[in-house]
Amino acid sequence: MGGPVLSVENIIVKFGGVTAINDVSFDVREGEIRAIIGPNGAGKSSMLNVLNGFYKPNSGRINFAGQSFPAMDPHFAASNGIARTFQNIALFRGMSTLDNLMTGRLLQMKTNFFWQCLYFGPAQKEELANREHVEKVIDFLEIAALRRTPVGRLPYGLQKRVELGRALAMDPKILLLDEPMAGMNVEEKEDMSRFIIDVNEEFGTTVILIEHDMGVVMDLSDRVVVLDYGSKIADGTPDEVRANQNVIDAYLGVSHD
Amino acid sequence: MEFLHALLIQPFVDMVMEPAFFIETVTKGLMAGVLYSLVALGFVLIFKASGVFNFAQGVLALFAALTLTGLMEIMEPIGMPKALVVILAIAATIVVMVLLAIVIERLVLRPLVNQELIILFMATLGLSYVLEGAGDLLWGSDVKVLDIGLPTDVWDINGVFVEQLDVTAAVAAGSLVAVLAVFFTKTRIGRALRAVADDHQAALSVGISLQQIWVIVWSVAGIVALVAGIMWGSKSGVQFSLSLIALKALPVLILGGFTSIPGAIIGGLIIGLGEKVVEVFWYSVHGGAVENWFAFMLALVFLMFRPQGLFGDKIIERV
Amino acid sequence: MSAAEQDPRAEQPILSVNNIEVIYDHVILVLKGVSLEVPRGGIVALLGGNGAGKTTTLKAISNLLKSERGEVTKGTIDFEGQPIQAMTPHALVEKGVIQVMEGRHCFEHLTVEENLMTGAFTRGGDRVGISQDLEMVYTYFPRLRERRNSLAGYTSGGEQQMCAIGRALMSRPKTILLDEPSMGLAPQLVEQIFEIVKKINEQEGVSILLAEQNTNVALRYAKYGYILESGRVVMEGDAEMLRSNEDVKEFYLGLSSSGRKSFRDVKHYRRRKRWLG
Amino acid sequence: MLYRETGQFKRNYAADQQLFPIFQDKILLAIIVTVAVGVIPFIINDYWSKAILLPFMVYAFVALGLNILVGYCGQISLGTGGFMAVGAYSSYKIVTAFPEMNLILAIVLSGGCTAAVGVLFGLPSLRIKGFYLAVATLAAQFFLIWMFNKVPWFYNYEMSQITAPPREVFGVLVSGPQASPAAQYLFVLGFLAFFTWIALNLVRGRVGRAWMSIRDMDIAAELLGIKPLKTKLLAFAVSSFYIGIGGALIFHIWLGTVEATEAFDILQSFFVLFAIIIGGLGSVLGAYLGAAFMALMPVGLKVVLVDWIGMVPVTAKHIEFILVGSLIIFFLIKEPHGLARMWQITKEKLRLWPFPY
Amino acid sequence: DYDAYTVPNLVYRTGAYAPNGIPLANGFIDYFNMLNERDGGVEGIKVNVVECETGYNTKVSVECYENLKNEGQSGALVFNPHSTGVTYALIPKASEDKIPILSMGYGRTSAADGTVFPYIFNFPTTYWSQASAFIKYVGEKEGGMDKLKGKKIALVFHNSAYGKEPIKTLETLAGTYGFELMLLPVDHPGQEQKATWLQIRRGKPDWIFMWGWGVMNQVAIKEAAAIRFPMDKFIGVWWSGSENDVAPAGPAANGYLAGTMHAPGSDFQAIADIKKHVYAKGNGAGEEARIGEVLYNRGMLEAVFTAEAMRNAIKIHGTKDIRGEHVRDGFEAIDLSEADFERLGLKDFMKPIKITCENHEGNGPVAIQQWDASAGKWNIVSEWIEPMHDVVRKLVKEDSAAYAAENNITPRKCS
Ligand SMILES: Nc1ncnc2c1ncn2[C@@H]1O[C@H](COP(=O)(O)OP(=O)(O)OP(=O)(O)O)[C@@H](O)[C@H]1O
Ligand SMILES: Nc1ncnc2c1ncn2[C@@H]1O[C@H](COP(=O)(O)OP(=O)(O)OP(=O)(O)O)[C@@H](O)[C@H]1O
Ligand SMILES: [Mg+2]
Ligand SMILES: [Mg+2]
Repeated sequence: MGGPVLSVENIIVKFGGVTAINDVSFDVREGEIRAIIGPNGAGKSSMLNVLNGFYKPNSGRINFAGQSFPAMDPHFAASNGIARTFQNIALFRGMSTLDNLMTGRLLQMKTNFFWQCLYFGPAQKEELANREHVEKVIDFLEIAALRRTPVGRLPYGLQKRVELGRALAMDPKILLLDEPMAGMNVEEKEDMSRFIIDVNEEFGTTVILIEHDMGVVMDLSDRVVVLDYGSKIADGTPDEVRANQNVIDAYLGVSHD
Repeated sequence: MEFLHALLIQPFVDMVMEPAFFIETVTKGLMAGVLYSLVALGFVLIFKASGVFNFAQGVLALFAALTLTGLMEIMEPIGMPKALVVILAIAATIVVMVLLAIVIERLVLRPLVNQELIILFMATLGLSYVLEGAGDLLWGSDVKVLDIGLPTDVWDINGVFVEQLDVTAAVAAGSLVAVLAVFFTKTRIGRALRAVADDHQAALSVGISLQQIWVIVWSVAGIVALVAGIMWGSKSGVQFSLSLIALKALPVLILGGFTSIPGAIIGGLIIGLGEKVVEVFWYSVHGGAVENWFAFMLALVFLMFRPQGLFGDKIIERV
Repeated sequence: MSAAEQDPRAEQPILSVNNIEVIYDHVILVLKGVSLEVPRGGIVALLGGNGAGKTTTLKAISNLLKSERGEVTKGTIDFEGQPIQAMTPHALVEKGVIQVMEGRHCFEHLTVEENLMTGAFTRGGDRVGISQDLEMVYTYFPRLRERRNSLAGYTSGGEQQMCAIGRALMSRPKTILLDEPSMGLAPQLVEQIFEIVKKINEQEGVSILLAEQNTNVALRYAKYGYILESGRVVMEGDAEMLRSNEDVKEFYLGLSSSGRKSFRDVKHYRRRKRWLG
Repeated sequence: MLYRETGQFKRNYAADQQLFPIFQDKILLAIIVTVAVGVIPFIINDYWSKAILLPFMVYAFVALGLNILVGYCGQISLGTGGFMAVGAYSSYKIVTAFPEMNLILAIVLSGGCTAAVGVLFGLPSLRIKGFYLAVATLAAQFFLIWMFNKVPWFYNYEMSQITAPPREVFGVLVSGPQASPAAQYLFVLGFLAFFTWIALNLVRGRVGRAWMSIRDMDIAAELLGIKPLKTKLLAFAVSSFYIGIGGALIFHIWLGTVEATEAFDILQSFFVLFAIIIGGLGSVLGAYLGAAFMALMPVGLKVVLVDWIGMVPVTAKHIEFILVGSLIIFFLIKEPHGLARMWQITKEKLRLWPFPY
Repeated sequence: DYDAYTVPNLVYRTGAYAPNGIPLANGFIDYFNMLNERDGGVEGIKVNVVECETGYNTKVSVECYENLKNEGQSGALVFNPHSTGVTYALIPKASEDKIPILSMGYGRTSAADGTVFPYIFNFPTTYWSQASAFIKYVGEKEGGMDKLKGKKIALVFHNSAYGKEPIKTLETLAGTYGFELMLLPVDHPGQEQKATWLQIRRGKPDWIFMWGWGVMNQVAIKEAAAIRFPMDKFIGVWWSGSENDVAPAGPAANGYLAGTMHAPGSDFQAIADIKKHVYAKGNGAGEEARIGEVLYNRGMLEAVFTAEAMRNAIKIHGTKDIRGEHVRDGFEAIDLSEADFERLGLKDFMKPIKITCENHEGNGPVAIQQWDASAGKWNIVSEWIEPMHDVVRKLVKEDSAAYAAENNITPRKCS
C-alpha cells in the first residue's frame, strides 16, 4: 500500500446553525479501502461532498494530486480521477443504462463539435472506442441485459449497480461510494463487495466507502474513520475501531454479526 | 455625450425639478403594480399548492368577468335594485368558478397526478384554449361594459391625480394577500397544500386528498381571478384581451417568487414602479413602449442574485 | 400452494392480496400473480431480491400505482374483507392503511416537524392527540428533535428515513406497509426501528407488512414471511421455518453451514438460484 | 410477428449505434423519402404548399431547434418567437445588403446571428432554472420584438413590415411571389432533411449525452466533470441556430412578408413549445409529430367543421379552440411523453404481437 | 353564365379584435344578402359571400387566401384582408394571382399608386390623407393654419406598422406648420397605459391624435378622462371611432372625436332595404339593433364598392363571366357622384369618389365625427375635409418607388 493520495486537514463545514463537519482530518493511502462510518447525520456524505467539491468547507485544506486547496473544484476532481456514487441515487433517469455509463466517458471524449455534427471519422472512432470501454464495465457488473432500459424503470438495487458502473466508466483513481449497498440483500451485497474488491485489487483503485452494514465495512476496509456529530471520534483498522468504546457507545451499540 | 447625459443625468434632474409629477408617476406605478399582483396572486396560489404553473389564470380572469357581466345582463331586466343584482351575480359567479374548479380537477389534474411540471403547465395552456373558446361561445365576443358600482372618479390631491378604482384594487389585493398568507402558513390545509407541491406521490401516501386540495386551491384561484377580472374589466370593458393580462403578471411572479404570496404584492409594486418610472423619465432615451420588456429585464436582474425570486422557497440542491 | 391451505390462523386476515398481476406503461408485466395475507395484528415480511416486485406489491395495495402509470390488471386486494382497489389512497389512509415509501420521499420544503404534522393530516383537529404523538416520535428519534426546524430537504439520508417513518406513525394507522425501513440507517437504529415496529404491533395491535432486504433482522421480528422472485411468490412460511430453510440461509441470510462467512471470502459470483421462472 | 429485431444481430457496436438499427424502420424511411421527393413535388399546388406543407416543415424545423434546448438540455425557453424574428430580420438585412449572395448561405448566416443572440440570452441559465428561467426568457421575446419594431435600420427605414425580395437558388426562383410551390417545397425540405440529420448525430453522441445529463440532474453532471454553463450555452446556440433558420424560412419562403410584432409574437413561442411537448420532449421524431399536430390540426378541424359539416366559420373557430385545447389535454393525459413515445409503445406492442405482453 | 359569384371575406369574429371584426363582417355580408334578395344579386347573378375566420392572424389569413382564391366558378373576385399585416402579406400574392385587394382606408398607403400596385385599392382615402385632414381640422379650430405654430400635438399609436403609418406625414407637416409632435407608442394589447398618459400629463399637448386598435382605444379614452383631458381635443383614427371604443368609458367619453370616411347611423335607403329583405326574413348576420353602427356601415360600404366594381367589370368586358382581373378594371372605373350614391340608397352617405388607373386612393375627403354619450350616437361635426393631396401624393410616390425598386417591378404606364 502506497503513501497518501488524498488527505484533508481540519475541515469545518457549517450550514447556518448546524455544524455538519467539525475539524476533521484524515488521509487516504494509495490503493486502500477506506471506510467512513458514523451515526446518521454524522457528516459522512458531507465529507464526500467536500472531497469532490460539491461543498466548499468553511475552513481547512484538501491535499490531492500534489496540490493543496481550501476547496476542491468539481471539474478538477473529476478530471483527476475522483469518481463517486450517491446516497440518494443520482442517475440520469431519462437515459438508458448504456447512455448513463457513456456519460462517465464524457471527459475522455474530445472530438470537436464539427465532427460531432457529422458523426463521422474521428467522432465515430472515438464513440466506438469508448463504447468498447463501457461494454467492459457492463460485462464486469453483469448488467448487459439492461443496456437499453431507461434507468428510471430499474429497481432500486440495480440502479445502485448502474451508478457504480457510471463511476467505474470514468476509470477512476479514487472511488467514493456513499452507502453502495443500502437496500440490498445479503447475496447482492456479496456481489457488490466482490465488485469493490476486484476494482480495488485488479485496477488498484483507491476506495472511500460509506456503509452502515458493519459486516461489510469490517470485512472490506483496511482502515476506518468514525464520525459522530461531525467530529472524528476514531480512526484505525477495523479491529481497533470495533474495540473502541466511544465507537461502541456512539454507533455500534451491541456489536453486530 | 448627449446620450450619456440623457441616460444618466437628465432623468434625475427631472425627478427633482418636477416633484409633484414624480410623486404621481410613483403612485401610478405602484397602482399599476397592484393590478399586476392581483393576477400574479392567482398564479402563486396554484403553484404553491400543487407545483402547477397555471397559465390559464389570465383566461380564468376573463372567464370570471364574462360570467359576471353575462349574469348581470340576464338579471338586470328583472328589475331588482342594482346592488342586489351585483351581489347575486357575484355570488353566482363564485359558484360557477367553484364548479369549474371541480371539473378541472376531475378532467385535467387528476389524470395527471405525479407528472412532470412542464406537462401540467402545458395542460393548463390547453385549458386556456378551451376556456377561451367556451367563453366566446357562451357570452359572445363583443366588448361588455362592467359596472358593479365601483367608484370611478379621480381624487386631485393638490395636483396629483389618484384614481379611486386603483385604490379599491389596492385595498382588495392587500386584504386578499393578508388572508391567504395566513391561510397557507398557519392552517393544516395550508401545510398539506405545500406538501402536495413538493411531492404528489408522498402526499398521497400520507393520505392527503389531492382532489380535495386541488378543488380548494382552484376555487380560491378562481375567486382571485374574479377580483382581478372585475378590476381590469371595469377599466377596459370585458373582452377577449382581458386574458392577456396574464403576461403582465409573469415578471411579477418571478421577481416575487413563484411560491410567495407576499412576494406577489412586493414584486408587483417593484415592477409597476420600475417600469413606469423608466418609461416616463427615460422616454427621451428609448422613445417609449419599453415597459413590457423592461419589466422582464428588471426581474431578470433580481434573479441573477436570488434565483428563487425575492421571497420564493429556496431551490434545494443536495446529493 | 396458496396461503390459505397451510394458514393455521382461523380468523380472517386484515389484508389479503389475491393473485394480482401488475403492468407498468401498458407493456411491462411486473407482478405475475402474487397472493399474500396479513393477519390482524401480525407482522409479515416480504422478502426478495432487487426487482422482485416488493415495492410494486406495496404500491398496488396502497393504490399508488396509478400515479406511476402502473395498473393492477388481475386479482383482488381486500382490506378487512372489502375490496380496496377502487379506493383513493386518501380514503385508504383514513381506513388506516398507510405506506412508508421506499426512498424516503420527505417534503423538501417543509421543516422536519411540518413533515411529521402532515402525517396527521387525516386526523383533523385532534390537537392534543397529535402533539402527544409528535412527542412520541421525538422520543423514538431524538435526532429529529434536534433537526425539527430545518428543511427536510437538507437533512441527511438517515434523518429523512426517520422522518418518513415518523410521519407514517403520526397517522395512527391500523396497518403499516413498510418499504425497506432499515435502508440507510445506522445499525442501532435498525434494531430500534424494529423494536418500535414490534412495540406498536403488540401495544396497539397494528398489523405490519414490511418489504425488507435486511432479511436477517426482518425474520427475527416477523411472524410470517413471503419470498418474492421476479414477480412471483416462490416460498412462504413461518419466520422460524424460513430462517431454518437452507436456501434462505444461503441466499438471504448469508450463512453457510460453517456459520457467517466474510464478504472478502466470496471468491466467485454465485448466480442466484431460482425456484421458478 | 411482423415487426421485431429478432434475427437481426449486430456484429459490432458501429452497427448497433446506427440511426435505424431495425430493418423494418429502414423500409418505412425509404418509403417516406420516395414520397417526399418523388411524388409530392409533382402534385403540389399553392394551397398544399402555403397552407399545409410549408407550415408543417418550417415548424418542424423550429420545433427541432427548441426540442434540443428544452427536450434534450432541459432548459425551458419561451423566447422562441423572438429568436425566429432574429432569424427573419437578420436574413432580410443580409439579402438586401448583398443581393448577389446565395440564399442558402444567407439563411445559414442568419442562423449564425441567432445563435449568437441565443447564447447571450442563455447566460442567465447558469443561475436561473426551471420555470424561473422559462419566464425570464420572455425578456428575450419582448425585447427582441420591441427592437425589430423600433430600430428602423432593421427594416431598412421603411415600414416595420419587411417583404422578402425575389431570390434564385441555382437558377430556380425560391422566394418572392413568382416562386413555384414545388421549388419552395424542395428548398425547405432540403434544409429540413439536412439539419435533421445533423440533429440526430448531435443527440446520439457526446454532445447529446452532456445535454441530457444536465437535463436529468445538473448537480450529478457537474460532479462528473461536465461544465454546466458551457453545455447549456452550446444548447442555446444550436437551438437558436435552428430556430433562427426556421424564422428565416418562414419569412422568405412561407409568408414572404412579416411584421415582428405579429408574426413572431409570444403565441409563437407557446405554439412551438406545445409542438415539442405533444410530440415528445427529447425526441427528434417528436418534433415532427408535434409540428404536424399543431400546424395541421386547426386546418384539419376547419375542413371538417366548415367544409364538411357546414358549420358557420365563427362557431367552428370557437369549437376548434375547444377541440384543440381538449385534444392537447387528452394527449398529455394519454401519453405524457408525447406522440413519439406512443409510437414507440406501439412498436413494442408490435414486437410482442400477437401476445398482449 | 355562373350561377354565383364568389366574394370571399377574411373576417375576425374571434380573438382580441373580434368586437370590431363582427360589425364589419356583418355589414358586408348583410349588404350582399340584400342584393341577392332584392335584385337577385349583381346583374342577376347571386353573390356568394364566403367568410373565412382569421382571428386577425396573418398566418391563418394566408391559409384562407390560398384556400379561397379559386373558390367557385368565378374564383375569388376580390379580397378584403381587414388587417394591415394581412394586406402586406397578400399584396405580392394577389398581384401575382390577378385578384384585386380592397383595403378600404387601411393597409399600405403607398398602394394608392396604381402604377406600382395595379391590384391594390385603398380608397376612399388613406391614413396619410386622414392625418393631413386632422391637421387641417385642428388648424381650423385654432383659427387658421398659422396658429398651429408652437402648438403641441401628441400621437398615441398602436406600436406596429399600422400605428406608425401617419408618423411620416405628421412629421412632414410639423415641419411646414411648425407645430411640435409628440410620439407615444402603446404596445399591443394596450391594457395598461398609465405611463403613456403620464407623459401626456407632463407634456400637456394641445391636441391628441390616436391611431389605436381594440382594447387600446377603450383604455386610452378612459385614461384621457381620468386625467381630465378635454375630449373635444382628442381625435381618433377611423379605427378608434366606433361604439365599442367609447362604451366602457360611459359618460366620460362624451365629446370624443374620430375621423371617418362615411356617415354613421341607419337612416339610409340601403339600410332600410337590408332590414326589409334580410332581417325581416330572419337572415340577418347580427342583432338588428346594431345596424348603423360605425363599423357596420363601413363593412357595408366595402360591399357597396365591391358590387359597383363588379357591375363596372361586367359593363367594361361585356360578359358576366368575370374574374379577378376584370373586377380590378371595375374598381379602376369607379366614379360615384352624389346621384350615384342616391341611386344606391346612400344619399349623403359619403362624398363623390373617382378611382383611376394611376390613383387607387381616390382622394376621398375625411370627416370628423363626435360621440354624444347621452344620446349614445356618433354625429358628424365637421365639413368634409379635403386632405393635403400635394403633400400626401409626394410621400406615396417616394414609398411606392422604393417598393418597386426592391422587388424589381417596372411601374406600368397609365393611359
Ligand atoms: N446542504 C445542507 N444544508 C443544511 N444542512 C445540511 C446540508 N447538508 C447536510 N446537512 C446537515 O449536516 C448533517 C450531516 O449530514 P450528512 O448527510 O453528511 O450525514 P450522513 O453522515 O451522511 O448521515 P446518513 O448516514 O444519514 O447519510 C446532517 O445533520 C444534515 O442535516
Ligand atoms: N415505474 C416503472 N415503470 C416500469 N417498470 C417499473 C417501474 N417501477 C418498477 N418497475 C419494474 O418492476 C420490477 C419490480 O420493481 P420493484 O421496485 O417492485 O422491485 P423491488 O422488489 O422493490 O426491488 P428493490 O428491492 O430494489 O426495491 C423491476 O423489474 C422494475 O424494472
Ligand atoms: Mg449520508
Ligand atoms: Mg423496492
